[in-house]
Amino acid sequence: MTTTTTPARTVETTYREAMREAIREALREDDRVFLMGEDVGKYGGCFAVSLGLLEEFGPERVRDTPLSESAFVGAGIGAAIAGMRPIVEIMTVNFSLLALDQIINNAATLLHMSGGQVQVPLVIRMTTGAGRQLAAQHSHSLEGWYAHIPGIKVVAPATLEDARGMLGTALADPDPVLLFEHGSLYNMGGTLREDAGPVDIHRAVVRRQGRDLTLISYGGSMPKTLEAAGTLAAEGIEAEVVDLRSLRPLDDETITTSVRRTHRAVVVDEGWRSGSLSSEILARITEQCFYDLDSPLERVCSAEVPIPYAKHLEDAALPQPEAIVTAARRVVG
Amino acid sequence: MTTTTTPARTVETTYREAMREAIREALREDDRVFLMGEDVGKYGGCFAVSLGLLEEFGPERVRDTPLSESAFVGAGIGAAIAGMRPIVEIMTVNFSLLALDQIINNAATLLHMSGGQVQVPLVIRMTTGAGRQLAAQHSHSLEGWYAHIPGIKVVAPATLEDARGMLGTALADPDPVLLFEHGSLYNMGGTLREDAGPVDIHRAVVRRQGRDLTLISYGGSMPKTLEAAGTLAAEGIEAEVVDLRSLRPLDDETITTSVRRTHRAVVVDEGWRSGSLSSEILARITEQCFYDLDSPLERVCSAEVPIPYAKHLEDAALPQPEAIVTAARRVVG
Amino acid sequence: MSGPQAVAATPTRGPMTHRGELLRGMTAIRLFEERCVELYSAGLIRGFLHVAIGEEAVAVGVMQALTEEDAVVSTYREHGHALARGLPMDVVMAEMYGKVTGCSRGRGGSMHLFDVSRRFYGGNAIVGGGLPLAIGLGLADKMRGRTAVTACFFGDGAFAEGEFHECVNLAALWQLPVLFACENNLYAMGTAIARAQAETDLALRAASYGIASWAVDGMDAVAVETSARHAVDRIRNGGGPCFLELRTYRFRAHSMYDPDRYRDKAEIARWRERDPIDLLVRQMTEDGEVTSDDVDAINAELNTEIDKAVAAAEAAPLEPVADLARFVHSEPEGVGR
Amino acid sequence: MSGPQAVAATPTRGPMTHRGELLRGMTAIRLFEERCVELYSAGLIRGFLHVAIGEEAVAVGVMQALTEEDAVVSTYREHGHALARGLPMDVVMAEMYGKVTGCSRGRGGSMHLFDVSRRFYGGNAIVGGGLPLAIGLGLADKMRGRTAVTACFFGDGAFAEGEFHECVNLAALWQLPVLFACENNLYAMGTAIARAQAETDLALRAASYGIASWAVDGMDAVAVETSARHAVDRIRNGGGPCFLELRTYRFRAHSMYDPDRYRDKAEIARWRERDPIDLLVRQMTEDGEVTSDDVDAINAELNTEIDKAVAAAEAAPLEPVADLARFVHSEPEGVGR
Ligand SMILES: Cc1ncc(C[n+]2csc(CCOP(=O)(O)OP(=O)(O)O)c2C)c(N)n1
Ligand SMILES: Cc1ncc(C[n+]2csc(CCOP(=O)(O)OP(=O)(O)O)c2C)c(N)n1
Ligand SMILES: [Mg+2]
Ligand SMILES: [Mg+2]
Repeated sequence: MTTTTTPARTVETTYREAMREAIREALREDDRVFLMGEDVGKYGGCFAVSLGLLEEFGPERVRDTPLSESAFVGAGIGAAIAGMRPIVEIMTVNFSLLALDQIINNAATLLHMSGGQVQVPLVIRMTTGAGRQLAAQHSHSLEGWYAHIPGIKVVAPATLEDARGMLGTALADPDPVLLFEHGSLYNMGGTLREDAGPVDIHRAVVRRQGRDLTLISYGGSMPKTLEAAGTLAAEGIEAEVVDLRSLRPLDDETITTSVRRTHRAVVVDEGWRSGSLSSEILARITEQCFYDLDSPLERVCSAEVPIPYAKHLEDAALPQPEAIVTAARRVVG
Repeated sequence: MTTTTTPARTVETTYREAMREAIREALREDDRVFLMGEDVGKYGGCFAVSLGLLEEFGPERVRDTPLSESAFVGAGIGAAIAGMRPIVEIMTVNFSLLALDQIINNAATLLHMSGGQVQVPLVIRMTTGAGRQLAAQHSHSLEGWYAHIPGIKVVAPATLEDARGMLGTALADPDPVLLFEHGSLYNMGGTLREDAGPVDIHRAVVRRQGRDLTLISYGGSMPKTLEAAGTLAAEGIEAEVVDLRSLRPLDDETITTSVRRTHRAVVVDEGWRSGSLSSEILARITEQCFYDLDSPLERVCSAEVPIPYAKHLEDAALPQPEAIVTAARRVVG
Repeated sequence: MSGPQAVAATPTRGPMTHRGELLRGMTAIRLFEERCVELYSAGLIRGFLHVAIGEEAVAVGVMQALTEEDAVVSTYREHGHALARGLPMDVVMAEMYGKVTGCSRGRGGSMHLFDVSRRFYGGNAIVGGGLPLAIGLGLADKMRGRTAVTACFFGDGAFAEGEFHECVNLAALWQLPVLFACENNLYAMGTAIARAQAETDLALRAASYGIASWAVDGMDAVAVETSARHAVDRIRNGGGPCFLELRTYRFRAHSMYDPDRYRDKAEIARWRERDPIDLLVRQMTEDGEVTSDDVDAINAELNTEIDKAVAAAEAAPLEPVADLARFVHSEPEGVGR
Repeated sequence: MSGPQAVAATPTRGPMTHRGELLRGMTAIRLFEERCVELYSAGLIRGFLHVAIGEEAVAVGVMQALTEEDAVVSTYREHGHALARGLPMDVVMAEMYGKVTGCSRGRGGSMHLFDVSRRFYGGNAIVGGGLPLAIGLGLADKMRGRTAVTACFFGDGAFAEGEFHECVNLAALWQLPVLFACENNLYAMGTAIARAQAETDLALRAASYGIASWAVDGMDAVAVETSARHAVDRIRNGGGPCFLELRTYRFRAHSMYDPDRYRDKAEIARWRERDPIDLLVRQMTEDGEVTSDDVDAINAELNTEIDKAVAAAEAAPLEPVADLARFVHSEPEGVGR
């Protein structure tokens, strides 16, 4: 459904509002669903995503928590085990490190370790990414890092449609799903079908067709990647742009189908280069498309430094359209 | 020095004793050094590595801590900042998740974030790996995952010489170093030069020469990899075996030099396959040796499941010599 | 599974007094774990094995206060909790053997016994790791208007973990139906409590969160049951969480790997004089409630049950290797729950 | 940098009474932060900006008790702590501008002010993240036999983090020379303390770890100084860690992003009546210790200093992009320390 084109009534909205609508719908339609996290209620969410929901659904279902990441994430796991459908919001991925033990050793592990008995139908939402001069401790892009862990699914909406539609599907999943919202996308505006609803969370999608090379990205780097594709088109280089959407599992088929046609690929990932999601994608392409490749694969990632505050340094540390264009030119050669 | 061959008086020892000797030497030679962690003192270390050191150096310098991973790891960071040279032992990598915020947001970040002012000369030791039927929560192999983080160094001794020599060098480093000891190696016995001392912690080493393909591994998977190389040799396949030793930074030169000669490579990594260190190595080889490769790269990693208790299932989940041999045959094939 | 069932998995021979049930329950755990130790030494049980020999009164006493609707979250030292909760010996023993007939299909082993049908949410091998789960179970029960109570077992060592602080505060703040059952056996592996806790009066510390909190003699099954019932009633009636410090002692080493160098033999001997099983037998004998014949009969019957469980475990099949990746994610039809 | 220097970076005009120094120190912070707010609105300062307007008495009062050998660990709301510790306005302002002349070379910004030469170990943007560092600094000082004290600032919200529990226990257990300076401004972002803490008497809670602990009026600089000196003397003399609950209030929103929907305007107004600067001026005026002319002069002088700092920051160079990767690891010769 993410690529539907049938004409339909549309509304003007933003990524933030689309997320809020998704949460509101979930709270309305299933009384097992509740939203829990720091300042999701009275404050309205640190990025105003849940603004107004406390007033609409009350403090039981839009539940403010103390600063106790490990406890409230683990509480979400326990509540899910007991039949609820919690949406746990961790303000940002930076603070999720304090809850990582609960995510890896419980959420991701309980079902398998219990021989299939203990299901954890939990959704954990968090903001991720850099680009707003928040400095080293507030600029991590660790969604690709989380994608290393078996037992969880990891998704990253990059469009209004996905912001509106991924949460519902994640909540319907019987297992834990981590949903990463890039901070730079909240204000992204656009039109959305009025009847926009759940979308699949396992397929990658081609956002732009092209024959010369494949640009693979996701989440907050999609706008930059599409901008680069535009620039390349002006030079006569037709880049195909793949939006991964799901970081775990990865949709190998969509990736390899495109690369087998273009024979060239550049992966764009805001994570630090070494051991990033981009590494895994390069590895899979090499394993699966070795004989289809016409040139070395490339990646455009964040510099391997804690992200600095100063704008010029932060810009230099993050993937930028120019760097994507340059890498694309190299592989097309 | 790790590849020295000059004859010299040697002693019979084990990996465990070599680690202990390294710690003892550090405590003897530098009064800024102290060992801190759960049960490192009175208990003698959960794997008996520090047995006897409390008696020799006293409770101030062989310091037992409560079960407070975040606090004592962070305390090690603070003590390092204030001029000490702490060796913090986290019993196993599984529990390090509780201290991850301190490691990533402080240890790895303070120097850069402070514009070069705050140095953290800290060594964090932890046991890693599966293979002893300890089940999902006690069988993580996350050293490759840690290698994603800029600002720290990650090393994994696989030999007696490195067990004896890496710690001293790590302590001499002005920045944080994580040292991973695979639980299956502690009882590994052998001979060591009596005068064995510090070794470099930035170079990979060729442990076995070969011309047909390169097997790349490290830490607890080295014995399995060398065993596989032996089996292959019996079949007339000469595998070169590279021991990474340093997982961050990676020694690209040693890796690419070997692969450029053999034109084929298999990476063996106990980490879960997706987004593992093996992905990064495949990515780098593809980026740097694309035109030198004669066949697709392969990896032998852990199955993407929480590691189960039952022996037959655990064995099936982990890299085994047979799987390495099979993969090697395929790429040489 | 209230009353008898909660004490032991098999029907007991003839009517038994309640103290008799407690005795039987503790003996079942004792004999089961002593057998596990033998089987471990024989290499038939592997991995880590943590027995609670000496701490049986805690498991059996606390479990008396719980009903079927209640939930239990445990640690890696949980054979006793599991058996007292009513898990049959054979599925537990099969789990120790790593067989597919085990309560976790052999995937969990000694540290990860699960039985969702009994709301036994498992062994957790991360110290303190079960506490947040218990908070969540209690939160769900409260939000759904159920009267269930969640009992969370953890040790004195776990008290030092940040998660403990976060969870007690959350439970107290939200008035969750959670029983914090702290098994204070005075040691966290080799670390004596005084070398880990600035304030060793754990019940006092817990009270500072504004919750009902007290300590009880964890070697006296009757006293434990009385305290637990008091706490659980209070919680069930909306009194908010309670903290129970169960003062006990493990007679054996921390695990089969532990040479137990850190404890004074005399200290262990002193505590062995307070063996919870001997203690109860003495009390019951004085009151003419049990004879040595009865005791022998109980032991014999339980040993037979254990023999059966071992034989069944030996004979049981292994999970096919082909199923390794099952349950990383739920299967379409949905499993368990 | 004891006494005057600790209060403000530049020499003061003529001799001043100690209360005059406190007044000057608080005014410096107030005016500096008000300027930062303007500069932020003008887009010249970016990222997150958390001002402590209303909380100046805490920073200035506590810092009086510290000497050069002592260490300070702070939060993301640390401009006041930094200035009171003696960091010059110009290097702090340059940092806000992201210039290489900033105290963190522009890499840190508002939330990460560092000055190792003054043992100011920074702004930390992870709530509670500085506590373990403070424990370690104290541990090192104690192991080296130094008499230094480490003061760690953190908020009421941080009190709920597990790290707080772990760190206070560790400090108490090891009797470390650490002052836990808890800035209780009643809110953690939009969450009022009563909605986050089961027991809102934080000093009482901290006392349960067996350490000296008390609360003080955080709007009264003199009272804060007295309490801090008492605590620091006690710690320095081997009395072990102390916990100081500084009851204060932030007059402005949590950050420049915060619309402050969660606080009652009347509540804010009530607290503004207790403005620490006005309070001290009133006291001093009553005692004829200061005139409105003096106050005007102080403000004028400080504004000039701020103007200079801003001008310098504007004019200062940026770190060359080529140096982006510097300081990920130490440079051969070793930097700082
Ligand atoms: C987070 C964590 N740290 C360390 C360990 C290793 N470990 C296992 S049990 C244990 C001691 C726990 O003591 P306590 O909580 O008192 O429980 P007891 O074993 O005495 O029943 C330790 C340190 C662990 N499993 N998890
Ligand atoms: C671990 C962590 N969780 C959440 C946040 C987001 N956050 C920043 S400040 C803050 C409130 C902290 O309140 P408090 O400790 O009282 O300090 P105050 O801001 O009132 O000075 C929150 C939730 C964070 N920075 N770190
Ligand atoms: Mg214990
Ligand atoms: Mg506050």
